[in-house]
Amino acid sequence: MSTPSTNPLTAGTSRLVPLNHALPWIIAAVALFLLPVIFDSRAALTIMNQMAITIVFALAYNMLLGQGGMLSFGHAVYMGLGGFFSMHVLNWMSDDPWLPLPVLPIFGGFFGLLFAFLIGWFSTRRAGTTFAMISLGVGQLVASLSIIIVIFFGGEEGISGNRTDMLPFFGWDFGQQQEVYYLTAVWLLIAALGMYLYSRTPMGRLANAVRDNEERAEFLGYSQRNVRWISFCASGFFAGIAGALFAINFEILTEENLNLATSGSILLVTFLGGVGFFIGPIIGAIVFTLLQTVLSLHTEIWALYVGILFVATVMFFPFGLTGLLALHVMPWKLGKIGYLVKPYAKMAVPTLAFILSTAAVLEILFHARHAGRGDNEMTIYWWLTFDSHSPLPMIIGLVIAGVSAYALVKLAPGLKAAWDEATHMGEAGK
Amino acid sequence: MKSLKKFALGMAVAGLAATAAAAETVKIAYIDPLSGPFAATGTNGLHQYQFAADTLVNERGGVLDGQMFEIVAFDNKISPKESLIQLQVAIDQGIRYVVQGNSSGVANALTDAIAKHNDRNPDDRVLFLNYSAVDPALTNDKCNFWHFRFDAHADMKMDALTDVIAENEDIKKIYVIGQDYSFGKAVASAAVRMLTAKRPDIEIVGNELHPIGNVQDFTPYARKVVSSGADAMITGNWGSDMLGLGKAVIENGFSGPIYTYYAAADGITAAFGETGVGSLKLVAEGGNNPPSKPEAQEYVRAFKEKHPDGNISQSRITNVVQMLAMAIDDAGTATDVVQVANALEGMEFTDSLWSDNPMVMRPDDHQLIQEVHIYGHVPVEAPFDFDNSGYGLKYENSIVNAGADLPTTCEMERP
Amino acid sequence: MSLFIVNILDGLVTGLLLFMLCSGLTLIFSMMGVLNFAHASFYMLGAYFAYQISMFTGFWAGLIVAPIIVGVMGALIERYGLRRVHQYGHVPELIFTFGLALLIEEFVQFFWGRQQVPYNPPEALDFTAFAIAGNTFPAYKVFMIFMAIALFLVLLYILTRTRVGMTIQAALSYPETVQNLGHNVPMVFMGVFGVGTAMAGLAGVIAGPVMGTFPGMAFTLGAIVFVCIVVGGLGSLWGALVASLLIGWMQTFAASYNLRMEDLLIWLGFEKPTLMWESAWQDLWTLTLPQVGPILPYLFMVIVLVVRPQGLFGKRET
Amino acid sequence: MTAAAIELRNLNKSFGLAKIIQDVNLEITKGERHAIIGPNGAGKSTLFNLITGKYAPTTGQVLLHGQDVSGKKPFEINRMGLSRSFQITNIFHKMTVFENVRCGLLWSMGYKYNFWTMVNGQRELTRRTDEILEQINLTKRRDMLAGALAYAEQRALEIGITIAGGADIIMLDEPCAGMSHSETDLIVDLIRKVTEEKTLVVVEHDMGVIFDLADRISVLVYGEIIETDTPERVRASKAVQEAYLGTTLEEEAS
Repeated sequence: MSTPSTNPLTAGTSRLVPLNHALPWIIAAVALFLLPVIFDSRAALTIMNQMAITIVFALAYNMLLGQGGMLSFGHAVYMGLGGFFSMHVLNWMSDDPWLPLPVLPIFGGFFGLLFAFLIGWFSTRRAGTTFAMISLGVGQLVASLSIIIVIFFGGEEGISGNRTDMLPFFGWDFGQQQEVYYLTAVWLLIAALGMYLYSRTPMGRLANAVRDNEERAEFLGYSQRNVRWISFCASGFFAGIAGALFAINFEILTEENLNLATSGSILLVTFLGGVGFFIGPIIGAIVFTLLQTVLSLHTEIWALYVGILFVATVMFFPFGLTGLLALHVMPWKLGKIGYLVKPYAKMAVPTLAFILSTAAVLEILFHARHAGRGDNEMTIYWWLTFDSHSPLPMIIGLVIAGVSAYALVKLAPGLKAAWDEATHMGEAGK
Repeated sequence: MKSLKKFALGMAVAGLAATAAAAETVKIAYIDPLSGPFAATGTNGLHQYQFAADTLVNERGGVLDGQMFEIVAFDNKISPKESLIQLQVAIDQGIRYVVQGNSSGVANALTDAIAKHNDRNPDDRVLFLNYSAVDPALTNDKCNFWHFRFDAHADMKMDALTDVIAENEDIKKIYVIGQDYSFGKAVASAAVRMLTAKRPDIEIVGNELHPIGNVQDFTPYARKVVSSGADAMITGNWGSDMLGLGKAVIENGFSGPIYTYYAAADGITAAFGETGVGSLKLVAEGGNNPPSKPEAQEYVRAFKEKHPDGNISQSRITNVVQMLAMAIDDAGTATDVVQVANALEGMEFTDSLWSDNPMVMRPDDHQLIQEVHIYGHVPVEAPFDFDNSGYGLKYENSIVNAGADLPTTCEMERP
Repeated sequence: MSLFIVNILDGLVTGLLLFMLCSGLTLIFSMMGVLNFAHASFYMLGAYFAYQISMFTGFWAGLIVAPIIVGVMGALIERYGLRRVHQYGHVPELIFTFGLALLIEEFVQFFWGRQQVPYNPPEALDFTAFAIAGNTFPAYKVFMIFMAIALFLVLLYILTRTRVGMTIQAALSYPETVQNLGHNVPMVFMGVFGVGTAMAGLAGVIAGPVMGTFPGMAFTLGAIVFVCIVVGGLGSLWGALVASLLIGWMQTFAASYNLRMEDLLIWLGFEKPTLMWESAWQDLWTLTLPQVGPILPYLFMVIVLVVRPQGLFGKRET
Repeated sequence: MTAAAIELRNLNKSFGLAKIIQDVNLEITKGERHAIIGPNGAGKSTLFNLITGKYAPTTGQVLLHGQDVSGKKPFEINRMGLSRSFQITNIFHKMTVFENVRCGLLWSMGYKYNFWTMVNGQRELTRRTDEILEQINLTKRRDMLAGALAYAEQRALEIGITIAGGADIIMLDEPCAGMSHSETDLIVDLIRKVTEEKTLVVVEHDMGVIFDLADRISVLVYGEIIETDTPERVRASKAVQEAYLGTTLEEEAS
């Protein structure tokens, strides 16, 4: 059996790529290059780094869930182990470095791959629930072991290192956030391109085939188990790269990097973005990181909003946020996107009013229940200040929410009609 | 372009990364859990900081020429990763002082990151005022110039605790049990080491670790404690592990003293209620309940007036705030943290609220040396009780300058 | 020996409690093919509702009312949430229940805060039932055992003696026959989901005072419940019972006996390193059974799944 | 002489106590078009699944080109040159028609578990895929999702995937099930076209199709082959008529 250990950058690029395929990548590269010029604060850079790491991890996760149909509850293991090993490599080299920092993710990838190979040996024999439950069990085992095996994992304090200990890379020692950002961004591009190209190789296509119909694939000469195993290894490899990037950015690895909460949140990120699309996890990672780091600065109950958003996504847009965007491709192609502008504009105000007023009601309730006595005054949306214990703001909030919900229900048929109009023609017989 | 940049920045970090710190306030970043399972402790700590800053500094005219303290809260969700992100956000806002206390894991991550940051960015250095993370390593092997600890660390507390146990002739057998992680192990090894030295006749009938946060039913452990015939038990447990273990042990017939670090407040006092009376002991710094000084009583009343559900459970918070204010005044600057750190180093401080014994910030390792008490869980009148339960903590023993003779392995590197 | 008997009883309490959750989960899974990730969250809701009710009326009203509220909530969630997601397939269903678990935890924190709430056993049961060699056994735990057994008997009666029960039982063994239930399939689904969650709620009402009522209670138990039904075999009630008891005892005994790796290694002929804290194997040498107790079920599950993917008593694979 | 394409020796399969296949012996020579017929529940699909490796035989052997393959995995058997279709349409619903067929070609064209070449850039692969699409008349549907095809088209696609790998033994499980007469005619033509010079084993209910296609026919009743012969003789066989009319049903059932 062969394993994806070649540098993903060079995979298949020998062939000339048509411009329309390369264009999104060029745009992405330019955008990644320009972003720190606009967002130059340390916090913005850190958040963008965090986003990039989550993107790599989510893309790796989607190689399993979206492309291979394998639902894992323990994928943090491979990212975490990749990170832990990278950190040990970093510390091991710190006295006498002979490699520059930017090659560290290769080690992370290699160790992620190694563990995916070992664990995949028994976990990929079955798909479905059995796979999911083994991943849960292994995830829990590794997370618990990380507390017990102190000498390697450092207990709950984790292990840390200093990224500037490696050899300088063209004069950069990666002490500054901006330098780390460019390192992360380049690896993001490499990893994302690698995973994209991988999905277009025979193995990538077969992962889809096994996901859709494992029995059929068997009768075409392919062992479903091997296809899953190889996908699993590839996913472990890229997750390991994400782990090494984490090690470089945060210079610390802890049990948190291995536990079920991390595994669960990457599922959330990927599904939120949309598992059926290559860029789904990217959108999911961006949205989720912003929610986690920015929304939590403004409200204590941010996790409640994330929970509501997630459940609403599963219920109403099972193809994720990307799926929602993708719905508009057809009207766009038909040149009928204009049909939607008016109903959207009509819906915009009630939608906004509904979201803001519902959130306001929740905030008022929360403030009234949990804020200190005498601390009745609360401010929402930066300028609205009132007494959270008086019934009036609550009633106003509820009324606005009710009215806007009613308006939305009333406007819904109009939108539907516009949709039918906008998607009509072109899609014959469907 | 400039305005676009500002706008975009504002969008990205939504208004927080914006304008540099206004000159008239000294901002202090409070990086602790405000959501998730430990949010109760974090939120209560935040309230104590805000109240201390308002009452003890701002209402008295602030520091320097009237600069006010402002506590800026950052939710780290008790995750090291999130803490480091929030640290960057805080530094961007021009904040030069970071306080954190919940979880030694987070403290380790922060002290490491701050040391690296100060090394790499000499223009905007940061001080780390650790008010609660008690891993001894933080002021020993892992000490650095930027870190100051205001709580007695685990070994110092154990030193005080074993002093008291050594005097109790009734105790012949002791059971040591704790959570399976560095703090639990530190408590266990310190207990064994110090008991052997101080009372070689005491038999350690049990010394074990249980998985942290993962035990649903402590009954089997309680059975072992009871059947070992122990006269007393020592545990460093906190949170639901403390509650679960304590309740199970008492319910299954254990009647000896249970020496703890964290068996109070945040719902634990209320949940123990009457069951804990006579059994639960706790080692901590701070004041008696009710405090002896009228101004301290007034302070607690005023706090409870504002936060009826809160507790003054970490009285060291007032020390942090007051000592920082003193150090800034001494240094004559709030922006040059090296000078402020130099002023803090070796500072002698006499608390106006809880205690009359002066405390000193030991220069060798930046560890505050102070009086430590053994408290008992007893009925306490409102508002000096915890969790409004009618129960609280009262002095049983006091140890002046606890742990001052414990050596430190710290090799401080000064800038 | 007496401690052994006490441990058997303690393990029985844990095991039966697990079974109260597993039985509902197994019913739901067998009928609907949904692995309900939020099952333990309904357990938590049961405890919190009962706590809230007990503040007004005392413990006993909560025992009756709280499970009913939880069951109704479960049925409504099935009707307006799960049924909608059902059309997208099993993975979105699983993910939906996963999100639901997160949401319920946030919901509980929103209303009751993050601290443990003082939900206690009723006064009437606050005494020692009996003692074995100094080890007391609280009356409340006796009550827990009886409640769990009573629930099991009621369930057994419904499944084997009533019409709807037999239909359900048929569906347990032959999932495809669910289609033949007639026009009432949606009603049956809603009912089974409601009853299953009500049973979880009842378990929460009973366990809350002993295990503690706090927002993390669902998370710690939820994964173990999963382990039980997977080990027992998806869709097998007897398997769930056996696995629950096995895991209950496994956890109790692992916590009770301080077997040390050190002894095992010496017995195997290894030499104990003199300077333990410099040995690379220090963590292995100092390992004890209670330390690894909580992860034993997961290890057990992985081994069972690798050797026998359909579980101990399972007939079908999914 | 060369070994038979497929040879079954004393093949038995039981599920629990139920004996589904009993002592089946059969030889199918290279290039033969062989049909298996029998009443519902006779075990035709089970026999199919035994040959193709979905089930392992309880006792007995399956030989492919003289090599024992009993107990081998389906993918191993497929690699030895046997390909099958399914009674219930078994295609990759969420992939395009083109990709469906291409998946069938990958192994035989030596791509194996390749993850370093771009599959779209492989001219020979694309050419042969398009060739097969042309053969099964689905060129117009090339870029549609397979799940969106009409039923008859899905059946054609099923055959396309089956033959794509170039296997020399093709096994079709009720290729005409659920089709109208005109559709059936098209499919039969298609089958004849794509299985030229190959060994074909087909299970089918439609007798018209069978007698039209097959060189020899085996009649399977209650797990036993009661007759193997040319279409004309099978048609005339009394035993077969009895089996189909059910006169001896009671005896057989025991």
